[in-house]
Amino acid sequence: MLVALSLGAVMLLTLGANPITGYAALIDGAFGGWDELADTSIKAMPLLLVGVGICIAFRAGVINIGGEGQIIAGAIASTVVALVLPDVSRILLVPLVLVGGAIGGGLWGAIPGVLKAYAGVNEILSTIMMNLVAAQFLSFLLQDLLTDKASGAIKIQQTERLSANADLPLLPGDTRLHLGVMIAILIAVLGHILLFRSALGVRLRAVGHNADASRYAGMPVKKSIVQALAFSGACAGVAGAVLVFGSESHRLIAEGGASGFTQSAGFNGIVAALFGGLSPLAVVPASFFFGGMLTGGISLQQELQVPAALIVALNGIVVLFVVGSLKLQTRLRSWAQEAGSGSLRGSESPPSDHAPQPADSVAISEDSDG
Amino acid sequence: MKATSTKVVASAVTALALVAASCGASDDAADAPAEDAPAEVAAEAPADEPAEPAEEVAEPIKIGIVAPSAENDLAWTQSMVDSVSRVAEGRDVEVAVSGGLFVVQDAAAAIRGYAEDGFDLVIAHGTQFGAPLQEIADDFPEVSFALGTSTDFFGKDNIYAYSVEAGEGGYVNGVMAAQLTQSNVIGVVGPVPAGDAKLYIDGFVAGAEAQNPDVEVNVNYIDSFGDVLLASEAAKAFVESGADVLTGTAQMVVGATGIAAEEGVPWFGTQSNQTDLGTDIVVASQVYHWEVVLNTILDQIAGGKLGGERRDLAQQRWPRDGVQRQLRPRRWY
Amino acid sequence: MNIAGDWVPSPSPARVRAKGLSYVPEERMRDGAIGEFTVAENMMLVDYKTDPYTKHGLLNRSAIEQRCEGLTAEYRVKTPNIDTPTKNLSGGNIQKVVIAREFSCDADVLVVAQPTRGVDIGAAEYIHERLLQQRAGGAAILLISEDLDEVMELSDRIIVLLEGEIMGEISRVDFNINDIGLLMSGVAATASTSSA
Amino acid sequence: MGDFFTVSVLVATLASGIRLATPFLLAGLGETIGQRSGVLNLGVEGVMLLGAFSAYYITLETGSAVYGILGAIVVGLLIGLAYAFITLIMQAQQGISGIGIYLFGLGFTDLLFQKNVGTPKPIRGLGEVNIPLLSDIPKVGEIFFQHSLPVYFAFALVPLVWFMINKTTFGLNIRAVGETPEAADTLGVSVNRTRLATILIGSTMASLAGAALALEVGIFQQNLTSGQGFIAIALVYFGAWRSYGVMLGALLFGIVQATVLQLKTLGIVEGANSSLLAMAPAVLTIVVLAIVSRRVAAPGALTRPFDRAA
Repeated sequence: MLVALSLGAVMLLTLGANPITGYAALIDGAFGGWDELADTSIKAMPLLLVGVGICIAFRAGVINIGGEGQIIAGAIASTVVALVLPDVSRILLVPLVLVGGAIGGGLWGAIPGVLKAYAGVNEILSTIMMNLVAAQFLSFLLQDLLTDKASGAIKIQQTERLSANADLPLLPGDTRLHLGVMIAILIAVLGHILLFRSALGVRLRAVGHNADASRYAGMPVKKSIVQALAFSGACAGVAGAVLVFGSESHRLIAEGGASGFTQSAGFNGIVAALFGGLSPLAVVPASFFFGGMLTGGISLQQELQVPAALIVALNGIVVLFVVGSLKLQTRLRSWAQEAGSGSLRGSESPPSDHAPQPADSVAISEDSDG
Repeated sequence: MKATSTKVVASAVTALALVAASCGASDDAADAPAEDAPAEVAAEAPADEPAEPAEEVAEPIKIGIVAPSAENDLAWTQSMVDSVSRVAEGRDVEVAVSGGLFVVQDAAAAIRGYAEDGFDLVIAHGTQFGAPLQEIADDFPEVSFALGTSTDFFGKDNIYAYSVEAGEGGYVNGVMAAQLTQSNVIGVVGPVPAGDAKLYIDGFVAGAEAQNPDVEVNVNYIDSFGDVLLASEAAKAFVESGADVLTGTAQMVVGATGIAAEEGVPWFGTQSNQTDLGTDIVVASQVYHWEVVLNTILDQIAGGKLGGERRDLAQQRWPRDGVQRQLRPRRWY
Repeated sequence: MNIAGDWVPSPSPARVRAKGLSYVPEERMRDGAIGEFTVAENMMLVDYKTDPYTKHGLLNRSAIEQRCEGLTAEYRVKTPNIDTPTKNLSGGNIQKVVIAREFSCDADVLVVAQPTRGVDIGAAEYIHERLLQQRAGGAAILLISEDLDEVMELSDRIIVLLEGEIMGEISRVDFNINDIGLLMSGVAATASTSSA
Repeated sequence: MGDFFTVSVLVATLASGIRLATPFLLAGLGETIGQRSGVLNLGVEGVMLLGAFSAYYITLETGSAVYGILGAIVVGLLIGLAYAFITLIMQAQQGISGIGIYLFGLGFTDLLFQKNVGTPKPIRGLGEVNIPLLSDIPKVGEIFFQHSLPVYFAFALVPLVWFMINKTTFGLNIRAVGETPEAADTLGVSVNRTRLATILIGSTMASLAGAALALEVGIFQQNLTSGQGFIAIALVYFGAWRSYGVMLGALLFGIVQATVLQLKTLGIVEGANSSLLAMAPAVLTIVVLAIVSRRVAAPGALTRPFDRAA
């Protein structure tokens, strides 16, 4: 981590910027005041939501690279809810659009789940493909069916201003912070309960660690895979809904391509989840950190004319260093343990050695559960 | 076929700019249109850096630009950055630019950021920024915002909507293109059928067809402002299907101009001066001289009017259906 | 498949277990236990979702702890505590975890494969003891083992399989290492064999 | 308006499809070799971007695309070394370190472009090389034998990669290491050395794929590859870890893309419907995989780090 940051400092230097002022601008832009903290939280939200979903999928041994598509599916579903039921009162419509997002993303996630469980399609492949399909579908919808009729001849790729009853209410305090933050944290807590405090979580994690043993223990492996991807997609789908109804535009906008809408949260969420050691509660600070990097990057650009792309590159380096040092940490820790200290607590143990290797995807043999 | 057209271009023109003049198009604007925009050749475009903050003089006007693509994209964003730096030559302004904000939510944050930092005018240079701007503008009644291209200021007192009659320069380009083509097939690479891109392309098609009814203008909206690869492949598809003149609009056309340069096919540019993309193929570029609009807006801000009207950049007025009046392209060489 | 008189169509581990069958797999680390899971989690791998361990879908930690502490003591699993990752335990203790789990579900039918392979003598004897207890409790036990002493010591009937075919069956009164040896080598024994 | 089913349009579409398939194919073949040895690299997209930028920038500065390609090769090797260090020596999780490489490539190339180039400056690509005689065959010549060098190179690699994997000792080592590294190790095959080699090959090919793209377009921009690297990975699964299968997948994507473009160019399909058409290859891939997946097995040790001590 420190190494990565010092590499970032070197990059700042070569760009002709003072690294100290650079990092100061970064930190100030990310955490320097209530408004900055609010912006950071808003950036962190989709990362957190996707990240919680990633925790669920990876823990169940399913590699979900489909966050992008699931966000879009959730956004579309929630937008349709708001378009169909614009007059429902606020107290109902807000939950409805969120649930709509969850269902949209959940279904989108369940498809690769079913394909993997019952047809043996590798989920890395299918989730990547589902991302492409979702992006094109969004583009299709926003070119005609869902476009803002008011924009007339200049057809902007966006929906009309969605019902004000679906706006995520702003939290008290004079910032842009809205209910989505609370929802994201709530879902992180729910994700934690699901994984570590529920019977379903035992099953998902068991399947993720060892599909064979789980099957011999009588667990339905295929069903678990579908459920894991559905839950994972549902979390990303809520992120999609939050991106629509928590945005300042309160519409679904695809101008500038699908990645403009998702803000690449489908990928960055994976990073946040790993930083949180695939533990939903730990993803909260992790996503907050990355949200801070992203908002800080924009202020870095504004104040020092250093392209915000630096932050993306830096994120990549941080990821490399962190995953690269996990093994080292585990070894150090096991030495320390052998030296005498007690054993680790179970599910709360530091996840680096406890989490499944996300890439150990569950293999399904022909004779698994029916 | 390729060889002949190359020669035609070489002898024709290298670079010239279509200059747009301003015309107050708002219903209440009674000011005389600044008709005589100089037909300057926009060759020098010192846009690599935003203007330096002006020397300590009393209260410079602070302008913030929020734009979707890079400041020097040789297209949409650069047209505004160049224009503002030209404004800065004659006025006491302080400029800050946030480019590359294709994520609407990031752009919204930047717009809000400038407003909070006490900027006098925040230019949201992208149609898609209209949605968040509508809501942001209410929070900063003392700040003036400009949104383009847009014909709608959403009834807000502090939003100027600006747009460009891109079809006019498009029409001129179309007329010229129709004279250049020998195969009578012209290809157009567009982003999405919206905004100034659509206006330009519609004008171009009208111009070409008015000049020569036999000309077939094929348009390909590639659904992306950013995908140069698709733009390049679209251009290639045009060339392969017989097109010997190309044009296109938005920042991804750099992919298409690469093909044009490789194949020696004449290219018509728009938004910014695109001569740099290929000195031997770019026949003409329509350049958006936003300063005409900006100066009016700045004057009005100085007079206390923060918005609530629409300002259009136009070449000359002609009936909006565009076809009636023939332009003689020779005038532009 | 027929379990305790019930016909199970297209048997899967889940369906078979629902009919009251427990299974101690041969490869305990691969099929029997999950190394990364804690001792407690592995002990709950089959019963995790039954009352009282799960209520309204949520795990009841105190009930689980109570049971696992009990099992750990009862089966003399040597572990620092029940939250230790199972892979940190010795092979014999992992086997005890699996056996504790499988024997504690009150199964009608127990399928036990190589229960003492790679297990130290003390633990093996203990496992034998528990097996006999299960029998005394009324469970039908199918013991699969290559250890002839183990088989002869524990079983009521021995069926010798060779390359998937039943070579013969011997009842306890007729146990004779030579006969078994002959059956294992593919020679049908003369004494009191009958194919089942 | 035009008719799609004319010979010249079909010929142009196929030629364009082959061109578009090239980056997929190069990157996909490289990834295939890596995965056969048990190494998943999800960072192909990032490596492609780095290769694309280095090829573009060096060509821009030196004026020679040859130097550009050489530069891309060097960059590919360097990234390969870094990735090998992280995954083989540090034994990092492969899927995730790939995401790290992706983010790094995405951000770093954007950064360098903005800082060192800024405004779009076109470069001269490699140009087409017409294969003598063959390119003169009507239609066929136009489809297959009037391309730039990377296109020929990519397609020539298909049988070469097949040969290497299936008919050489090195290929045997790769497969052994990818299926059961422990067994290979006891037989004296160095697992990590074999994997290092495949990672370097894969990374270099991904880098070349990016270079081919940049030289074809003649320009660089932020996220030039726009997801092609991820598709290339998917194509490895599509092709069931066989070079010919990967080629089939690459051609499928390339030709469908080219068809959509042609249909739009000719005004046959417009606007929104083209988005639906553009989904076709992805949907088709999923459907095909759903049908055939049961019959192919992934390399046994894919994504499993090898640690002799463990």
